[in-house]
Amino acid sequence: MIQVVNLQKTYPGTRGVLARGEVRALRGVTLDIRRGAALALIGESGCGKTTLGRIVTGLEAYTGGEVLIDGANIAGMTARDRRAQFRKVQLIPQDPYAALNPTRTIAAALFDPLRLLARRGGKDGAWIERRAVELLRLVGLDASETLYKYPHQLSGGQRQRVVIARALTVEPEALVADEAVSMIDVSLRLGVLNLLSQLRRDLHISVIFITHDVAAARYVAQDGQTAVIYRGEIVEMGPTDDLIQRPVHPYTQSLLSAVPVLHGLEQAGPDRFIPRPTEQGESNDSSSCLFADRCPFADDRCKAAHPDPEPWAGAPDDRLVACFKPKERKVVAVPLSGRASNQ
Amino acid sequence: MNYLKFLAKKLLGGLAMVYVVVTFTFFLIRLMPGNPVLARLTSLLQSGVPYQAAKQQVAAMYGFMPHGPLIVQYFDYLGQLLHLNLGLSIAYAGVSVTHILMSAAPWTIFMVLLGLFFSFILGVAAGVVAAVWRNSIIGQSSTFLATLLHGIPQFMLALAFLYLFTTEWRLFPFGAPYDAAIHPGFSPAFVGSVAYHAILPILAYAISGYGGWTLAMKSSVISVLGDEYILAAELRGLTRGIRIRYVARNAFLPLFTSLTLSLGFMFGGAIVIETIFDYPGLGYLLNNSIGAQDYPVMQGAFLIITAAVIVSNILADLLYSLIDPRIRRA
Amino acid sequence: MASMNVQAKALPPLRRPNGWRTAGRVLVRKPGRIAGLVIILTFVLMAAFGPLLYPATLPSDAAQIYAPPSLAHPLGTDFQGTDVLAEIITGARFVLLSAFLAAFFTVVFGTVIGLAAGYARGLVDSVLMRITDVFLTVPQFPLLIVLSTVWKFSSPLALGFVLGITSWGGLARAVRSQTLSLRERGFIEAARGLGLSNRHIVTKEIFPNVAPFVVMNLLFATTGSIYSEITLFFLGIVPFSNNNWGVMLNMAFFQSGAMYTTSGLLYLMSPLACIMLVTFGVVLVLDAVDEIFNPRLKGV
Amino acid sequence: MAAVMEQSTMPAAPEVRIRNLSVAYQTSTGLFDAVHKLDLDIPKASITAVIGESGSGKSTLAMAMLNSVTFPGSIRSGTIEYAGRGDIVTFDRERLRRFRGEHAAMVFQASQDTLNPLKRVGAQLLDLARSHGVKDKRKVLREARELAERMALPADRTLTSYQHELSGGMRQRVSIIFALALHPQIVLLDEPTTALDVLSQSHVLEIIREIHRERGLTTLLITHDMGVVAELSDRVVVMYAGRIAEDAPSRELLRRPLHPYSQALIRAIPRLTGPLDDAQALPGAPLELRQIPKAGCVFRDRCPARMPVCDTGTPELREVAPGRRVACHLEVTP
Repeated sequence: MIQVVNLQKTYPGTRGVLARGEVRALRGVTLDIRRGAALALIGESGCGKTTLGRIVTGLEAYTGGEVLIDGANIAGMTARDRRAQFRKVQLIPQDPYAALNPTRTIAAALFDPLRLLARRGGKDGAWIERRAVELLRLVGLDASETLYKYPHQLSGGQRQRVVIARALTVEPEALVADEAVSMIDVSLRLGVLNLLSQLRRDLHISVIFITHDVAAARYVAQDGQTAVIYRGEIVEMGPTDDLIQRPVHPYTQSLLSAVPVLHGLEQAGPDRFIPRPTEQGESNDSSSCLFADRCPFADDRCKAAHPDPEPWAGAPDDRLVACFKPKERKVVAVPLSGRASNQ
Repeated sequence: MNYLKFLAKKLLGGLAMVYVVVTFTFFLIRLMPGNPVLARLTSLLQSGVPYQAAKQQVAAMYGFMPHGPLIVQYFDYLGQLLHLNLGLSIAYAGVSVTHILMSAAPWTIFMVLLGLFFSFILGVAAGVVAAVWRNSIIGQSSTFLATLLHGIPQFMLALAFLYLFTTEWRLFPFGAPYDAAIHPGFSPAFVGSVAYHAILPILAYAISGYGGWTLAMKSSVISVLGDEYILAAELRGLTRGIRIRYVARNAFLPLFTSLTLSLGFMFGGAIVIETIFDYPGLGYLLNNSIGAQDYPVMQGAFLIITAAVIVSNILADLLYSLIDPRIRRA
Repeated sequence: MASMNVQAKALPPLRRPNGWRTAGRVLVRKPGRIAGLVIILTFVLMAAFGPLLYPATLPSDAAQIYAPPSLAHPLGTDFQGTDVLAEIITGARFVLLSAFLAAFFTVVFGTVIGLAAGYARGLVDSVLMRITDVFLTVPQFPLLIVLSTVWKFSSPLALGFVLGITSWGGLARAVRSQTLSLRERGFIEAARGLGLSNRHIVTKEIFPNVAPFVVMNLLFATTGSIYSEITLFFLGIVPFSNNNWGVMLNMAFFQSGAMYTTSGLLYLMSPLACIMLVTFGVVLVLDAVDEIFNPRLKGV
Repeated sequence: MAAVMEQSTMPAAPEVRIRNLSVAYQTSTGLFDAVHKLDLDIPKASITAVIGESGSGKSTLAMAMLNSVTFPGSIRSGTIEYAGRGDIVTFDRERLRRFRGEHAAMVFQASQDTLNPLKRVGAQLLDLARSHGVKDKRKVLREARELAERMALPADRTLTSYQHELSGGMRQRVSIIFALALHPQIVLLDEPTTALDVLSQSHVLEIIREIHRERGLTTLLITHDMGVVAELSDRVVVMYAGRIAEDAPSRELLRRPLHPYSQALIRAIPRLTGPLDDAQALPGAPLELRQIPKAGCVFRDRCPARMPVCDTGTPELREVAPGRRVACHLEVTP
């Protein structure tokens, strides 16, 4: 459904008073998301995962490579066609508070895009309202309690559901959820995560889930793929549960090690290591492994050459790893024996 | 390096602005119904002056020939401007406009800047008081006074001052920049006389600007007081003195935007205040030039007032960049 | 409370919030706002019907110069023996109409240019902002003086237009910066992603967010325009084509020396008092604007 | 490790003793308690976590502990006694100022801008030292430099920077430097890792743990993240709608939560292992201030174990085992 090939994005350095060098947000990312599939993109802030999400939803331009939606290359399209293509890919942003216009009711937010569809399909006003109610029900909201309210009258979880309902008005083929639960109260997060998986199953919508929270990624993309991004490159990719249980790239391992251990319920994986914090002013030099200066396992080779993603011998069909010394390590916390989850 | 670029950009912007204004006034006056240049020529001819002499006289007056292609006139005019030649006055026949403006400009600039200075300093201080003590009588009366003064139009204030101080109480003189009996020079008597004569107009400028500054500073201080770093400073136990300094400096910065906006207002106000107090500055000159149909003077006064605003704008921008490290540091 | 609506699962009740009713309710919530409303309405009525109450040229009585207030002349008479109250009432239309038109033009220019610059960005933005800078920098009164030499703004429309075109800069800049920041908000990006038109985004998504600011500026611009136009008349820059408050001030101050004789004081003070009253009314109503537009106070 | 924990959760002389604390906010429709009649002891030299969602009152509690609840909120009743220092609620302005920063200090969220944007970091450290009458100001700077090095910050560059030149993660660490600069006994951490991603979070938690142990601090951690609680704290207080729902040693709470809300919170954590269905979201939404019922259990609308008594009877916070308190009508045994 969505293919990106060798996608690159370079922000020009800013000139003038606050000068900064150019930033390479994406350094050649290749991905293929099929219809109804799920893909989780995980990585630290600033790794380029948000940029990727904004590019495939048409909110940002790219500086190299290709983006194909339903097999059609975005480059060279007229602005009108491009807009139509990108309408198939909807963004669910991080902040549900900013994503809804504070001066307009939920009804207004849903009716506007529906009206576009109604005009095209020759439907009437009653259809619009019926459809809005239907969509709200689909995302688990009661229309009689939400439709004519303003965003500030809803909770964070409700708002994010409204945002999802609004994205569904244009009958998209893919949703890109960028940290979609990080600003929602913890007790409600799972509900939104489950909603995304459910929409994928029921409506056959592809979901790209962007996060730094590996556990949340697992809930949306358990039967899909996960790609780990570091400084604009995919360093490891594979089926989500396999990648989490058997991480191979040291960077993936450090991300998983950093997930807090729920002492009392689980114990840390035996190979867990606390990664070194981000160094400031990393070099832009891509002739070495980009992770080499933070990697506890790096040797001279890692500093001399740049590893490209290659199939990993441990699961050659479905794992790609960009590392000279791929090695499986047990870093994920395991449940304490004899203690299943409570009750 | 970057800072120099920033400077250069500001200066070029200012120059471009002056150029636009110069061009605008040139074509405006040329497009006037009843072109004043032609009108002058006609009136000279009617009064019996021979054509050639009349033409020369007009050319001397305006600095260019009334006939001929507009574009030629335009470049001729620009050339004259570069030599600071603005033509001759009509009302004060034969006196160069530059000379007239030079004798009027210092009074206006002196008063506007002093008025701005006092209104700014007093207003900012009162704004801090109004914000920090906003729940007490002092703060509230400061706000009330500012709102009141801000709401009164400048000409009303000036009228009230004129009525109270010159008619009712006869405390201050008006009508001249200094006592005619005193010889101009750097003598204490002269300086004293200038100050004495300038007090009322300066007061009018200062009071008419004061309210706006107080209200602007008040809202700025209140917004800074709500900023996280002020709360953090309180929770770190910083002394009240240090915290007030933090607040004041941060609240002060956004006022520079208003400062640049107010400069136009202040210089524009020269017309009102100088006319009411009969004070012979640029505003007075500008207003009188209309009645006298003295277009060269009008044009020159307008140009020099605008130029003064532009230059002050650039100065305010530079001052701002010196205070704010976010701009200063590359 | 949440479980009460289980059986009501069909269409939701159409309880759409009504903007006008809310506005009305907000306006009468505080006595100050009512007072402000009454003041403004009084002057609006004066402007609408005042000139109909009197003959086109007001009668003057040479025997009644500077008459003190009486039943026949509640505010006394002027230097020609004309009734001051009549002058005030008939003079209101020109002053208020042109001030309102000026405010209207200011707000329309400022809002449209600000929205356009902030939404389009890039070259359009740069060009519009350079133009705005020029209008912001050139001081208004001197510019009006220069303009008055070419253009006799004697109708309210002409005067309003000239005042409007010289004073929209600040608003345009403010609307632009608000638009720029709104543009980055999630809901604008969402609207673009949904394929909604630019016109829709500007008018339905961005404008409602700047509307309270715009309305407040409409009110401010009205009082500001009254000041400017009165100043123009007072200084005698605009030719007197009719009778209005500014002309009265000019006559009182420059022609009849009202400053030096107490008998003419009412003639001088009456227009001043009217100007202050209108301002006062606007200030009183101003504090309701935010409440009317704040969705937090609308609806349920 | 277990022995250390036992020791720290013993109800010895507490460092902070909060009794009957109510903090209310004035709104257009009346006065509402954000923290309601709260009793809490914070043991010395331990890390106590307060966990809760939006509207739970956890941040208000943190502000109250420095007596810095701001308008329209105010402390309505209660005492907050610091061992050897007295009740902070009764402090006068100058005493309060000296107390803050010197005896108890706060570490702010990474997303907060807690530095004066117009002054360099070092100059602001000097302001801090000057405010508290420190004689040896150079020592403060030297220690700040050492702390910066430990936290992988370039020390000299950091001290000569303005705030806008620091990234979110760096500001967070600078906030820790400011909190520790005057060697306070008590450190309040307000969502110290919110807005940080996992790697920075684990690093910051590591630093906090180290320094806490080194200096023998009494630490209060405000968070909404059970993972942070599990990683860092000895003891955890679960808050809901301004009240304590449950109060227990962290590991025990995670192993066997007693209050239905604690159970639901733990069940709602997405996990890296185990079946996906093990985790479940809680129905409803956290209460807003004005929705909090005056009588009965505040959690009843979202509670799977709701009983008739919950509508009328307010559950008392009772001790069900040494060091474990629960506010629930259910019969519970640890």
